[in-house]
Parts: sequence; C-alpha cells; structure tokens
Amino acid sequence: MTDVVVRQMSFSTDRSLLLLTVDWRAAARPGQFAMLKVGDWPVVPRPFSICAQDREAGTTSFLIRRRGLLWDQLLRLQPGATVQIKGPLGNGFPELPAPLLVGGGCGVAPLLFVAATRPVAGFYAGVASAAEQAFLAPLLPAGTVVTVKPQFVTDAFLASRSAGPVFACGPSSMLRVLANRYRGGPIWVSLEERMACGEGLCKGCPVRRREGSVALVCSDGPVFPEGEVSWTWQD
Amino acid sequence: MTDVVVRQMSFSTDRSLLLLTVDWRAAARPGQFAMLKVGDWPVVPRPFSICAQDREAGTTSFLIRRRGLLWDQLLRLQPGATVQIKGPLGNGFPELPAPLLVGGGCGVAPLLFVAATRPVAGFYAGVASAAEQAFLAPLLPAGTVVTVKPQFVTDAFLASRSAGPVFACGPSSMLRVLANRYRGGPIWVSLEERMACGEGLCKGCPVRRREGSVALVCSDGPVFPEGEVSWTWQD
Amino acid sequence: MAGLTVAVAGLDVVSPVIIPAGPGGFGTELRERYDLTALGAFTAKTITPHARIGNPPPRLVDTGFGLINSIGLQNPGIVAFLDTVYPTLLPFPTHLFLSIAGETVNEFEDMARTLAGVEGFDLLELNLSCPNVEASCGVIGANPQAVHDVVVAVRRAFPDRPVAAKLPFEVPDVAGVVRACEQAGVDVLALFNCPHAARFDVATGKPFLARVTGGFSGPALKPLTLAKILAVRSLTHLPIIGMGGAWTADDVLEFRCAGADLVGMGLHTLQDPAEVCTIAHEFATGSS
Amino acid sequence: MAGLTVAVAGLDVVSPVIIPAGPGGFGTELRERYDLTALGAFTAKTITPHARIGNPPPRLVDTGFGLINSIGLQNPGIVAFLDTVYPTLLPFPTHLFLSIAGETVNEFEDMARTLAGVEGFDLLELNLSCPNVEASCGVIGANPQAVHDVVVAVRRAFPDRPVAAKLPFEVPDVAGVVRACEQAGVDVLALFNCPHAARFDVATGKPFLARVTGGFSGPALKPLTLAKILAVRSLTHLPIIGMGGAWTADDVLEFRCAGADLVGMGLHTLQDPAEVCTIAHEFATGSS
Ligand SMILES: Cc1cc2nc3c(=O)[nH]c(=O)nc-3n(C[C@H](O)[C@H](O)[C@H](O)COP(=O)(O)OP(=O)(O)OC[C@H]3O[C@@H](n4cnc5c(N)ncnc54)[C@H](O)[C@@H]3O)c2cc1C
Ligand SMILES: Cc1cc2nc3c(=O)[nH]c(=O)nc-3n(C[C@H](O)[C@H](O)[C@H](O)COP(=O)(O)OP(=O)(O)OC[C@H]3O[C@@H](n4cnc5c(N)ncnc54)[C@H](O)[C@@H]3O)c2cc1C
Ligand SMILES: Cc1cc2nc3c(=O)[nH]c(=O)nc-3n(C[C@H](O)[C@H](O)[C@H](O)COP(=O)(O)O)c2cc1C
Ligand SMILES: Cc1cc2nc3c(=O)[nH]c(=O)nc-3n(C[C@H](O)[C@H](O)[C@H](O)COP(=O)(O)O)c2cc1C
Ligand code: FES
Ligand code: FES
Repeated sequence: MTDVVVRQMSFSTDRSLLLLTVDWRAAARPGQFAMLKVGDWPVVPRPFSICAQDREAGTTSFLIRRRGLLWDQLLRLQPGATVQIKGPLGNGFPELPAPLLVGGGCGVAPLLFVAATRPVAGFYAGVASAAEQAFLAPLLPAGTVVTVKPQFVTDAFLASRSAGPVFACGPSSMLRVLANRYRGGPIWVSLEERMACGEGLCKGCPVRRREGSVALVCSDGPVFPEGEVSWTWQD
Repeated sequence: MTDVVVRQMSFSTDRSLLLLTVDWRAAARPGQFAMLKVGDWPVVPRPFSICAQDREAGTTSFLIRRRGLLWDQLLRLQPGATVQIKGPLGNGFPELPAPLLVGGGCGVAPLLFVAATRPVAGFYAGVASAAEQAFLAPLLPAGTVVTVKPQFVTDAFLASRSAGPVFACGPSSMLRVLANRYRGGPIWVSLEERMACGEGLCKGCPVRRREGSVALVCSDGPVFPEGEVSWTWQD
Repeated sequence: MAGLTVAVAGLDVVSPVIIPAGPGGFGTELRERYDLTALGAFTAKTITPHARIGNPPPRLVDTGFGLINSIGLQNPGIVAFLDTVYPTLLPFPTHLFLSIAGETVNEFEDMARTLAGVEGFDLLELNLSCPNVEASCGVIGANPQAVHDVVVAVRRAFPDRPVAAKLPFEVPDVAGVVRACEQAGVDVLALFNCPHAARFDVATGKPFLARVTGGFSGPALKPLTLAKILAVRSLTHLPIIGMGGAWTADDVLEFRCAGADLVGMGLHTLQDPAEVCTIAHEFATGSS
Repeated sequence: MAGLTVAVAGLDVVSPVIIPAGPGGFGTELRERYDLTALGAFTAKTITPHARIGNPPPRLVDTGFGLINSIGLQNPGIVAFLDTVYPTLLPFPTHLFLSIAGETVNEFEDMARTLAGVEGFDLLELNLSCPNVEASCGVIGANPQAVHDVVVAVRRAFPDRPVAAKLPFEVPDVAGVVRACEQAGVDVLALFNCPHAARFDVATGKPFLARVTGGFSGPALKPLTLAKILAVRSLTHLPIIGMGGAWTADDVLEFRCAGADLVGMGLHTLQDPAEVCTIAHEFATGSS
C-alpha cells in the first residue's frame, strides 16, 4: 500500500455519502478500483471504484457510502491526513465510444469516470434520497436522469426505450433486472464481491461463469460481459 | 471513560517526551493518576500520573515518555482531537508540608504536581538526556537539582545529605537504592505496575506488603510508605 | 433498539448484558461507584476454599486488541469472603451470581453446601476452567467425567438455585462435556473462560508475564468465540451465557445470533463499567 | 536490526519471513509484480488431486483486527497445476514450497509420488488442517494415527526433499500429533492453519459467510498462536514455521522468542505483498 494525502472531503447533507479526494496520480481506466485503508485498523483494506481523476491537480476521487468499520475511521480524517492505497486494480470498462450508463447507489461512481472520458448516449442514476441527489447533481453530466427511492432506476431506463451498449453498476438485484429485461444491446456489468487482496491472490471474490468455471471479481473483473456471468452458484 | 479535548501537545526536541494538556478539570491530588486511551485502539487504557492542573484554564497535563502502542496513537493527535480519560484514580501523596522530592524519568511527573501545591525542601530529578533536561527545565521549580544519564539522581540526592520526609517516584531500581541507603526520614514511594482497570477491579496490579498480604497499586496506592512494600514476591 | 429482557433458568433478566466473573472484582467497588440496576446480572470474582494471593506480577500484558491476564484467582477464601465482603454487597442492585473454584470434587461440594445456606444471590457458577492456576480447577472443564462428578456433587449440596458451568475455551471433546453438563443437572452454560495466550518482549527475549502464559480476552476473540458458541448451540438447549470479545451493543446482538442468551462483557467492564451499564440500559429500556 | 538467516531442514533461508500457503495464491502474479528474492520462502496455495471450484461466496468477512476466509481450496488440481501454472513459476526467485491436501492416505501418497518426479521446488508441505473443507483433509491433523499414516506414506513416495506438516490450530492431543510427526519422519512443523471463526450480520441474524464459519487470521490471533507455539517448542526439536498473526518485523522476532524458526505472514501478504518483501529484506540484509 502507498501513503497518500487527503486533499478534500465533502459530505452529503445527510452525511450518507462522502466524496474523498486524495493526492494520487496513478493512471487509471474507468471501471478500475483501488483498495483503501485508514490507519492501522481495520487491518483489511476495502475496494472503492475510482470516480474521478484530475490529471493536472494530480488527484483521484472516490465516492463512499456510509457503512461499517471503515466509515468510522473516515470520519476521523481531515484534509492533510494520510490514507493507504493500492491500485489501480481490475480490468475496467471496454473502450466503447458512446455507452449508455445505468448506476444504482455507489454504482454511479465508476460511471462518473466513464462519462468524464467520453461522450455517453445516456446516464441513468438511482439514488437513495433527495440529499444524495443534491450532492451528486454537480458531478453528473447534463441530461442525466436521476431517480430517487422508492423509484427504480431500471424502470426509468427501460421506459426510455434506449438502445445500444450498456455499462451498469449497482446492487446485484438491479443488475439482474437489466440482464433479464434489457434487449437493446450488450451489457457490461461491474460486480461487487467482498475483497481482501484486490489482485487475484486470495481467491476470496469468486463469480461463477455460465460455462462453470470460477472467475475472480478483482482480477478478471470487476467488469464482465453480462452473458458470461452466472447469477447463481451451483456445485 | 470520558471524552476530553486535547488543548496542547509539546514534544522534547528528541521527541522522547510529550507534555499533553487536555481540557479536564477533575479535582486531583498530587500522586493521583488517570487512565488514558486514544481512539478505539489499543483497547486497554494506560495509567499516567497527573503532572499539572490549571484550575482557571480547566486543564490537566500529563508527561508521557515515548513507548509502545499508545505512543503511535498519540503521534497522530492534534490539538482539538479527543482522547478518553478515566480518573482521577489512586490515593496520592500524603499532605506533608515540605517534602524532599526525588524523581527519575517520568517519575518527575507526579512530583511536579506536588511542587505546584506546596513549598518543597528539595527537588532532585534524573533525566535521560540533555534534550529532556531542556524540555523539563521550565517546568521544574527554581533550585531543582537535575542529573543527566549516566549520572544517578540517587547519588546526587544522597550526596546532598538532606534530611526529612521523601516522596519518590521512578524506576524500581531507583526506589530500592533510596530505600536501602536513605536514613534521613520516612520515604513514600509511588509505584508502577501494569494496569488495566485502574480502580481495584481486575487485581492486575499487585504489590506484596512486608507482612505478606497483597495490595493493589491502583487502588491501595500508587503511593505507599516504603516500609510497607516488599520488593520481592514469595509464595 | 427494541427492549430485550430474557428469562434464563427461571430468572427474569432485565438485559442480556452481564458482568462475568473476575473483571468486575467482588462487587463492592462497582456497587458503590456505578448504577448497576440495568445489568442483567453481576458475577463476583471466583472464590476458592482458602485464600489465594494470586500470581506474581507482571500479571497483565496488552496485545492492542485485547489483554492477557494472569491473576491466578487472588481472593480471600470463602470464609473471609462471606464474613467481610459479602455483607457489603447486599441487597445487590441486580441479579448476583457467585463463582467458585475447587481443586477436587469435595472442595466444590463443600463450598456449594456452605453457599446453599447463604441468602441473597441468584446463581452459582462453577469455574471449571481458570487458565491461570496449575491445580485441577484449571482443567476439570475439559474432561467430561470430571465435569459430571463435580456437577453431581454440587447439585446434591446446592439443590434450590440454578447452577452454571463455566467451560474452558479449548475443550477437546465439546460434545462430551456438554452432555455431561446436561446429564449432571447444569442449568446454564457459561462459554467461555479465557484461552491461553502469551507475549514476549523482543528486547529481552523473555515473556511479559511472570507465569509466561495467561488468559486472553477482548475484541480480538469475538470471531473465535462466536464459532464455538454456535457449535455448542447445535448440541444443546441449555441457556448460554456467551463471553469472550463482546464490546458493543451490536456485539451483544451478534452473540445472540450465534446462540447465546446472555452476554458477558469482561474487558469492557474493566476499562469502563459505566459504559457497560449504559449498554445494558439500552437493552433494558429499548432506547439507544 | 542484525541480519538473520536461518538453516531449516537443510535449506539455507535468507530471511525468517516466508509467505504461507494460500494468501499469496499460486505465485504467478506475485512473481511478476514483486521482488521476492529476500523472502525466506514462498508457499504456493494448496493443490488437491482434482480441481476444486471452492466455496460459494461470500468467502470473506472482516473482523476489524483480522479476516475470516472460506475459500475452500479453490485450485485447478495437481495435473492442471503442473501443466499450466507450475512452468510459469520456474525458476522461482526464492525457495519454493508446494502444499498438497488429499482426503485419504492414498491421495496424499499419489500426489507425493507425482511431485517426487518434479524439479524446481524445495519442500513439500502437507496441509492436514484446512478449516474450510468438509472432507477429511480438514481434520487429519488432529488425529495422531492419521497424521502418522499420511506422513509415512508420503515419506516413502517422496524421499529426497524435506516434508512439512501443517497442523490445525485446535488439536486435542498436541503431544500425540507432534510425536506422530517426529516418528513418521516430518522435517518441519508448520504451525498453524487458521482456527474456526464466524461473524453474523445483526441486521438479518444470518452469518456473513455462505458456509457460516471460516478460518480466522490476522493480528488478533498472535497472542494465542504464540502460546501454542511455545507449547509445541517444549515438546520437540523439529524446526517450526510459525504463523497466525504475524504482521510486523517485531512480530517476527516475537514468534522466534516463542520458538519459531521461520515465520509466515499470511494476511499481511494478502493486503500488501511489497511490505512483506521489505520486512523480509530487513532481516536478510540486517538493515532497517
Ligand atoms: C470493485 C468494487 C468497487 C466498489 N466501489 C465502491 C464505491 O465506489 N463506493 C462505495 O461506497 N462502496 C464501494 N464498494 C463497496 C465497498 O467496498 C463496501 O461497501 C465496503 O467495503 C464496506 O464497508 P466496510 O468494509 O467499512 O464495512 P464493514 O463494517 O467492514 O462491513 C460491515 C460488514 O459487511 C461486510 N462487508 C464488507 N464489504 C462488503 C461488501 N462489499 N458487500 C457486502 N458486505 C460487505 C463486512 O465484512 C462486515 O462484516 C465497492 C466494492 C467493490 C468490490
Ligand atoms: C500509576 C502510574 C503512573 C504512571 N505515570 C506515567 C507518566 O506520568 N508518564 C509516563 O510516561 N508513564 C507513566 N506510567 C507508565 C505508563 O503507563 C507506561 O509506560 C505505558 O503504559 C506503556 O506504554 P504503552 O502501554 O503504550 O506501550 P505498549 O506498547 O503497550 O507497551 C509495550 C509493552 O510493555 C508493556 N507495558 C505496558 N505498560 C507497562 C508498564 N507500566 N511497565 C512495563 N511494561 C509495560 C505492554 O504490555 C507491552 O507489551 C505510569 C504507570 C503507572 C502505573
Ligand atoms: C482480569 C480478568 C480476571 C478474570 N477473572 C476470572 C475469574 O476469577 N473467574 C472466571 O471464571 N473468569 C475470570 N475471567 C474471565 C471472564 O469472566 C470472562 O470469561 C472474559 O473476561 C470474557 O471475555 P471479554 O473480557 O473479552 O469480555 C477474568 C477475566 C479478566 C480479564
Ligand atoms: C485467504 C487465505 C487463504 C488460505 N489458504 C490456505 C491454503 O490453501 N492452504 C493452507 O495450508 N493454508 C491456507 N491459509 C492459511 C495460511 O497459510 C496461514 O496459516 C495463515 O494465513 C497465517 O495467519 P496470518 O494470516 O495471520 O499470517 C489461508 C489463509 C488465508 C488468509
Ligand atoms: S480479493 Fe483476493 S482474489 Fe480477489
Ligand atoms: S489495574 Fe485493575 S486492580 Fe489495579
């Protein structure tokens, strides 16, 4: 892990989301992630998608949802403090020119990075609350369709009758709805699984391929063509 | 434990000593101590003698030597941060009017507090380095005799041929030299033992009395009449 | 948080949070200084037939995420305890549990008989598992036959109130010991005493503790304790007091997921009794 | 820090720091990305007679001070390993250890015979203790007779290079198992595999892991591991690879105080292989 300095921290008004910006200029592709750790504890780092990079400022940003042990440590940070980072890791999204983006919750993080690197054919983002909507608004490209719970982002997207290749990231329930109902083109999904090493060593983050073999979300993914993924695990 | 805010931190130039001042106005007697903890980890707090109190400012200070796990956590603190405290604990020194004070290393901490509350007949302080001497100088009363390693503070004190009651705090080797060689009056020693609760619950900090029974350093002490203490442990 | 009161071995317990034997001392100090009414129960430190001065210092070494202790059952012995300490405890503000340890079946039986005539406490815990004494009370709990013999004798001498068996962390034949407890008439399982642990000072190469190893407790243990409680839960319907690593209110719930009815907080009590009482209170009242 | 090279079972080891079986994977990725020359040794993840897809996810749950894993020996099987993975490892930049697990004496023996004909690795470790598989390879190490039988068969089939036995954390009869290892011709003890542990999601009441319990590792374990290594050290002169909680250079020294010759860093490797190599390098060169 490398020590990097926290440049900026901003929270949504309900303090459920944090945009964390650190001094880290590692060249990353959209869809890649990094393992982050704060201080000595928890000892195992957590994976977070790279959400934005500012080449000139030499910074990288992460969008982090309130959750668990690491969040308590994040709350103690101030700009100027140090966090540990390992990455960039994973394969990232393919280099397709004008994808449709569908993200739920923190799943919008890698899609924001996609949208910063190329024109997109549409951006559909589902968020949990009005506070999150307000927080994300300045980060989202013009024309983004935002749904707020209890609305489903998949409903908005499917209703739009868009067609073309899709990049999707979010809860697996959301990805499965897309997989089952979207017929307008190929889908690439970015998966989540609990991780420890993030680089293919520990075999802790498996996903079954339809043909039966086991892939690792961290090093074979996190982005997979939807058709390759088996959504259940059979022995 | 109570949360208190760090008001000030100052280090000796060799960063081996820290004077930590926190917003805590609990009324303490010289010789008492408090259990301190920083963040969630290490989970067990450590005992530190109360070194000074400023009633007007509402602050209490501790003199802390570089050592172990807690030190690493202390280094991460900034004024304004929070630490956890429990105390004041222990019995403290007796209310004698003009004691002679003999301290080694961090053992000077409780003696500084004694000297702030009454006139003293003499103050002998042994320190590890010139850097520590310079750091402690402004805190010590005028006329203090300071010895620097490899000089022994006990040699300086015994050579002074002082007489009268003594309050002593420091490594047990130092206390035993005093106990064996000082004949000018009664000695009260402030003992150190590893502690966990600091308030007589866990029985983790025993000292044998000469008559055979077991006392607890935290709740029966840390200050004992030297004559009561058995320096060895026999079954 | 919803309020959570529990009935265990015929006792109504206001909160699942209890203080286990040892970390809270004999109770005199705690009772004076803290409001214990919301605790499910308080267990006094283990007493033995005769006074014990305990182990030589150092008795404690910190591990960052926990503590190793080597107290060695320091206590005044049952007679002095009943004469001088016990009267200061009564009436106790919550359920009072007493813990005893002997080296032989007879010693356990004699103490149980003495205590059968003593009013004012609610449960008798048999410490079959102290990691810090060489004598047999440190190992009885690992042997199904020995457990059976002790419990049968204690039950005979102490028929009217519930009896808990406190088992060691490391038991080769857990199923055998649990069966022995059931058959001999134990009412509650106290799971577990501290496992053996050690630390060394790398500057000197020597162990930190005078007796080299001690008993380990603290948050570091929680995942191991939970797996062991789960295993025992699948073997028996006896109520379980789980302990070994519980620190937060969420930990209490997690212990209950694994199958514990009540949950002991040892190390947390020792560093901050007030906070343990607050956690107990949250469960007792359903506030948080 | 003084340099510290160690001779173990006839191997000169440049540093006491090794990577144990599993956390570093099969070695292909590590070898490409990190400079492993200062490591004492690298142990490839356990291989089995046939391919295993491993356990369903979630396979990992964090405990703050450690990690519970439930991998379930995911591996391509010995044939595919030797055909496709092993060639990419050679020559390996430090001592290469291979780890095998079977369900029967015959399976161990057959794998050992196959590997006796394979050049390029320096020690064969028998995983007698995986906590994450139901089959007998998870429990052989707890049974002195089973250990004896496996080792005798392996020794016969694999006579020329050293053999290590990796034992479970929880062994009812440690002395019996250690004696069985000595008598059957084990050269090195690898102490220990991960103990069983569990965590529950209090929001749902369900375990975090698909298979409920897993194997625990990380700094939380260190005090327990040290006491167990000390106990084994008093029973045997066999070289010991200690593991379970080593994180820092000081931890390596502390493990050596307890009696370990070499020290494995599992969880630390998994989060930061470069740092483990740096620690190994400090010992190899005596710099710090
Ligand atoms: C490739 C990838 C990219 C990700 N990108 C983001 C992102 O951009 N923003 C974001 O907020 N989150 C992201 N996540 C999820 C994030 O890693 C988890 O939310 C975070 O690790 C959980 O927080 P915690 O570990 O501190 O909580 P803990 O308190 O440690 O977690 C609570 C419990 O949940 C378990 N847990 C930990 N991680 C997960 C998980 N991933 N799924 C289910 N349970 C888990 C823990 O083991 C623990 O027991 C990503 C995950 C992956 C795999
Ligand atoms: C009544 C009392 C007053 C004290 N006042 C002061 C003071 O004013 N200033 C000051 O600097 N120190 C004081 N100390 C000592 C201080 O508590 C220890 O130096 C400190 O706890 C050790 O630091 P640590 O625990 O972070 O180191 P750790 O890394 O935790 O300790 C390193 C190792 O040493 C062990 N250890 C912990 N405490 C002690 C100890 N007391 N003696 C020997 N080994 C120990 C630990 O268990 C650990 O294994 C006092 C102690 C007592 C009992
Ligand atoms: C300082 C200390 C003293 C202890 N003394 C006893 C004792 O006398 N009898 C006993 O049965 N258990 C004793 N224990 C074990 C506790 O009752 C309990 O099993 C353990 O502390 C629970 O783990 P926790 O501390 O992580 O909550 C003691 C524990 C500690 C920390
Ligand atoms: C993710 C993971 C996978 C493991 N896989 C194996 C394995 O395949 N074979 C084996 O013998 N041990 C395996 N282990 C156990 C380690 O070899 C080692 O005993 C343990 O990690 C040491 O503890 P530490 O992680 O605290 O250093 C694994 C451990 C982890 C964390
Ligand atoms: S997180 Fe370790 S293999 Fe994917
Ligand atoms: S530190 Fe607990 S009794 Fe003294």
